[in-house]
Amino acid sequence: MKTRSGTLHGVSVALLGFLYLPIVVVIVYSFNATRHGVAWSGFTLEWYRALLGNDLVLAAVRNTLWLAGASTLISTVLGTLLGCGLDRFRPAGRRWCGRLLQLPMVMPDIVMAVALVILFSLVRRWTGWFQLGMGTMVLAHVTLEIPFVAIVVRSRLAGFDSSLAEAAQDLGASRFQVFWWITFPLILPGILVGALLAFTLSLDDFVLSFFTTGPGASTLPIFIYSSVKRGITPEVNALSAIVIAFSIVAIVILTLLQRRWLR
Amino acid sequence: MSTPAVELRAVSKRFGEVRAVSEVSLSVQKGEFFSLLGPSGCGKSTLLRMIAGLEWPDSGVVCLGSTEMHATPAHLRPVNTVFQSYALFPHMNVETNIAFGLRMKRVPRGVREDRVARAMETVRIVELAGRRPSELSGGQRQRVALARAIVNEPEVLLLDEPLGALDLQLRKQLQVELKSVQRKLGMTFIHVTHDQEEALVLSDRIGLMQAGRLVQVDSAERIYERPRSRFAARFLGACNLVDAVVRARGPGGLQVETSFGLMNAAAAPSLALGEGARCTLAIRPERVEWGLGIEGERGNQFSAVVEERSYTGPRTHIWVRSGAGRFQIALPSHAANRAALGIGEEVLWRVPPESVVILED
Amino acid sequence: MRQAIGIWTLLLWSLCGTGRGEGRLNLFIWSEYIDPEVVAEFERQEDCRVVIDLYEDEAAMVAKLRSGGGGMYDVVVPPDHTVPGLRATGLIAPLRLENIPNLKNLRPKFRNPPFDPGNGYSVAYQWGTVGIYVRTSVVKAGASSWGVLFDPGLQPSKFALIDNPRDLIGAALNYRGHGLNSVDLGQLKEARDLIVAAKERCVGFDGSVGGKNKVLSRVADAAIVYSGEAARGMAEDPDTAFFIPKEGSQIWLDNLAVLAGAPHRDLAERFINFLLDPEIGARISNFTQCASPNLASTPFLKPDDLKNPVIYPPVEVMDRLEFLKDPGPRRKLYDELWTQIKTR
Amino acid sequence: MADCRTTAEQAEAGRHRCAVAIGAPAVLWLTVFFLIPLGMAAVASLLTAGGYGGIEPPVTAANYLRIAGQGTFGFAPVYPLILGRSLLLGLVTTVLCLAAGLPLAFWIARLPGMFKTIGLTLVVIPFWTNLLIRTYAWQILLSPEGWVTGVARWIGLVDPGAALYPGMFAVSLCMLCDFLPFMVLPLYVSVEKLDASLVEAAADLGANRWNVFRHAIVPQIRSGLAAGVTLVFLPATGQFVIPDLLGGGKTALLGNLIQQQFGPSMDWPFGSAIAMVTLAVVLLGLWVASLMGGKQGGAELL
Repeated sequence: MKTRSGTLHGVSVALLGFLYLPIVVVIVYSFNATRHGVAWSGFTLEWYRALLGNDLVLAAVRNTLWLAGASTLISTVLGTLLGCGLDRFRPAGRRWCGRLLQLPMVMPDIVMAVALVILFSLVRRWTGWFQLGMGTMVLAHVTLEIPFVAIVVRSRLAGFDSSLAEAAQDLGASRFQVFWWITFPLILPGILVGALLAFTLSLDDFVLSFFTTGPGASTLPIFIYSSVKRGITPEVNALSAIVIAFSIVAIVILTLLQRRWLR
Repeated sequence: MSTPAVELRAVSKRFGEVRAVSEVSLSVQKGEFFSLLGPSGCGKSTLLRMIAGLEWPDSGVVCLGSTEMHATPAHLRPVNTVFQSYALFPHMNVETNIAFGLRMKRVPRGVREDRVARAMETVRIVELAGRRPSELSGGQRQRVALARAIVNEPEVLLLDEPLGALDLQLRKQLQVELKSVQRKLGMTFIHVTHDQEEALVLSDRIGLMQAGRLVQVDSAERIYERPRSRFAARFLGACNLVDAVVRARGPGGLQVETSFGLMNAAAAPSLALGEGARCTLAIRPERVEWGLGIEGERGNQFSAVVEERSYTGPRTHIWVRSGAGRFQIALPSHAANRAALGIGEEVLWRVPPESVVILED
Repeated sequence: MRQAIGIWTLLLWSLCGTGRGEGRLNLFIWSEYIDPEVVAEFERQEDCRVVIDLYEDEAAMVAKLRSGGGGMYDVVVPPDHTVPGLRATGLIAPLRLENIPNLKNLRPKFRNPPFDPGNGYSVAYQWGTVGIYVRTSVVKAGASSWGVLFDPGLQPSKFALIDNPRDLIGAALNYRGHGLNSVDLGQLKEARDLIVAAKERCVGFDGSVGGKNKVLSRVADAAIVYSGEAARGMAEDPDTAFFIPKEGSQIWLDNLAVLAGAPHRDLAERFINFLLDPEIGARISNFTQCASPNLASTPFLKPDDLKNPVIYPPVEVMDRLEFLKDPGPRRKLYDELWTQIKTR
Repeated sequence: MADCRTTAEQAEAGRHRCAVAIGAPAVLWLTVFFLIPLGMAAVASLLTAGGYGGIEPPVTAANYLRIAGQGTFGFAPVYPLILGRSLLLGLVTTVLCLAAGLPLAFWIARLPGMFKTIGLTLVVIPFWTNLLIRTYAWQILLSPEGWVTGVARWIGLVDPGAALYPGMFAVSLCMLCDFLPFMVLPLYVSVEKLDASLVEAAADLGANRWNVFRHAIVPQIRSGLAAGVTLVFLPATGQFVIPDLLGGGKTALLGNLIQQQFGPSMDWPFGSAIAMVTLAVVLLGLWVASLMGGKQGGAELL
């Protein structure tokens, strides 16, 4: 029995190590002085300095955050509303909406991306709308994010005691007041988790952005991808290390916050 | 007679194929403590929710005061509810919970604080003001829920099994307090419960419900002493139900024949039972007299054999067989002990005619 | 309802925010193909902002324009053989040559090219060749054939292929002794099989810049690159060399063109004129290490570059070079062939 | 009392209308930017590519025939091969993730209190870091001078100077690394709720370890298994970035094929046809998963 759990320990720690191998290697190599290739030739902060002076990177950071912020805002509003309304749909509507939400979550993003490209180019031909750029990227990202937000909010709502809403109504709160004073504060943690998920999805997305991007609307993943394609890696290492550091800090904060909320 | 606080006229509600409430008419007077009593699933909570506006009747009229309100949404009705689960808002402390209703009605801050303080005093929870509901015990939550409702000074306070989740001792204590709060405020209380004892203790009047119908509305005493149906007789405490056939009508009542023998019953004059009609008698066990003291009397007197006895503290229940029937008698325990009734002994028992109730079904 | 209005406002607002601001030039260009200093100077001179997006191969560029439409960018830099297609699909606009007086600076042979008579739609930017860039310590000296990539006997253990349909298929056709522009099914199949066989052993498909960097980082020891990349790479690492295979290869000419729906057409034409300035033109070539089509720039070019055979091949090499042509309707052959190559 | 009935109905209808009203913008959005585009792609897949790209009339099944192998260059089973390869790689990834995810999920679920949170956070961190970065990192790890290659060389698995990438091995390894958290998280949720006494009872009854797993554990974690498999298999099948960066053009999957058509090859109708095939695979996968996981199957991750 003892050896068996020992093996489990060993295997699991090794697997965790495996998960962290890429993260560690990127951070380590971001300090490598070699310009081309991966041979170690000394410690340097040169690449971080180069990043700060690189306008393309700064613009990509700005675009990425703007895109993530705007798409998160829209998808959180829409997704939350849908998550709230979904359980009060008629059964058939609920079933179909469930499927409509599930599909974008598991569908390879490239299918969604090319379908959007077709839509955009056809509509553009007739109306001139949907010039590729930030606008179309926001549209694409919102489409990806809505189902995630809606499902998170809905699951939070499932744990919501409906007698609270009735009690509030009974105490003189109109439907809107019930939502604003009772339902909303109670599902707020769920909404925030959904919004954070949406934000991360947007930061993480490469494929949708790649297909719907336009002039001057390059994001960090697009920048990283094209740099990797071109074989320019030291700056990418430094950039990736920064992105990873941000993600880790964000998750740790989120985990701590969530523990407090759940209490 | 002044306008009733609540009046229901032929109110019905069905959920799918289930008739939850059918054709209920009822009026509750101002200042009255009224209980809706019935087994679970009898429609009493639905009826209460229709008064609160949380359900809409399929048909019928709900009047609050003199206004028809069946189409008014819950938040515009001058009633408040204490929910069975209390439904305290977990993200607010006790004080904000209580102030919620006043805030929704935009009562000015100063007045609001005054009234909240008074309500907390009334239910004696002043020291809990800053706590969250999750930090309260069951009894404390119940008080908060009560305060949250009465602070709005509703015309009618609805209580949906308010004490159901508490243990027996606490329940008894809170029953007393609930009654005293109601007397102090002079508010109309409509209270839903499945606990007959609670209903008897608290209520001025009780409405007994069965399968969506209101079967009897009477004062607590009358509903216990004068049940109108087998259901009413059985639901409120133990009762002997005896099949009988009417043999004769006299000026003071009926003479009926039972499996024990002939029995006199003081029947209400309205009861239209002819000779030969079948009926059911209800006789409360504690109304039965027995033993030495009654020997000299005539009528309604039978002999029986003790079959079983059980001691329950203040009373001792004795089951006797008399003729073809089995019968329950409840005696104060001290009397039973004095009589030293052993199983198998023969005893005499008697029912005063005024204690024999002839049921309508 | 309020929410709905808010959402649609947001949506419209985000649709409008696609960068149609005045004083902004959207440039779509090959990576590492323009001196950032030159761009900065134009920004100063015109008090505008130049927004640059990059591509690694012209097929991707054309594809992006097809999906994004002619209003995406102001200036693009298509190679010779793509100009007719862009014209036919209405993606590029006729140039108003009166706005581009510096056109006169171009060498006569780069004016009025066969793919765009009279410079109606494009003007020359840079030219160069396609060849093999190798690490000399690994690839045997004297290798001078496409066989370095296609012949298992000559292949180094690590080599990269170019991620560009016409360039790669053209190389394979040349190796087999066919013309660059063959549309013969048999010849194309032959080229396809050659490439698919080579692909099994290669370290990947890369753009010209990527290929150069792979050789520099020793991930690959040979790669197909353009002459400009090779010249720059050789300056960085003397252990590398570039040659144009003896079977023949490609000469190319990249051009400046204005998109049909360009949001800033005047600025775009001023930009083109600016790039044709003798001194600016020289600075660009000094940066890209490609050959300059600008006659007036010659005095400003680095003398070493002018003598560099990698950048300006000697006449006998020039004789082996051929321009790609637009295959017209037959280009679907290339598309399908490329799909098969990449996905086999 | 007709007016009463209408009140009840009105209230019900009002509630429903309100729900529809607040749900409508999102549903509308998904319809306009998800369903309609998919419909357009479906239509496009039946049309013909123009000379310079574009979508042009004659309605044809040629694109689907081409997927089946019949193209301009005669019969060449490239595309069925890719479809097969995508499914195979999806399957391999799923099996690898299951093999690695199960022990990890059990291990985390059995950690005491505080460590459980830490363990879970450790799995979640890679899940939230950029997939592109993690994929690119494998380029470094598997290059000739990379750490993993170094270890492999030391063991004697590869020759000096050779690299472990590009190729199928690199792609599978990276897929495993990238998708493992998607498997562990839903599995963990199920394993956490696992009724330990049932497992112990089964072990007491003398069931051997495989039987305990098969009959006592699997039925209890079915919904987690279904969710994990769905979340790994379906996106893995359509992956585009990982084979693109680590496959060196040798391991094209459906995703790469689609990108190819909407990129350099500019054959949108053919690309749409492949997208439709991918969609069919996804729908089939969802259906299988819903059979597997009972009512809660599908993608109930969060």
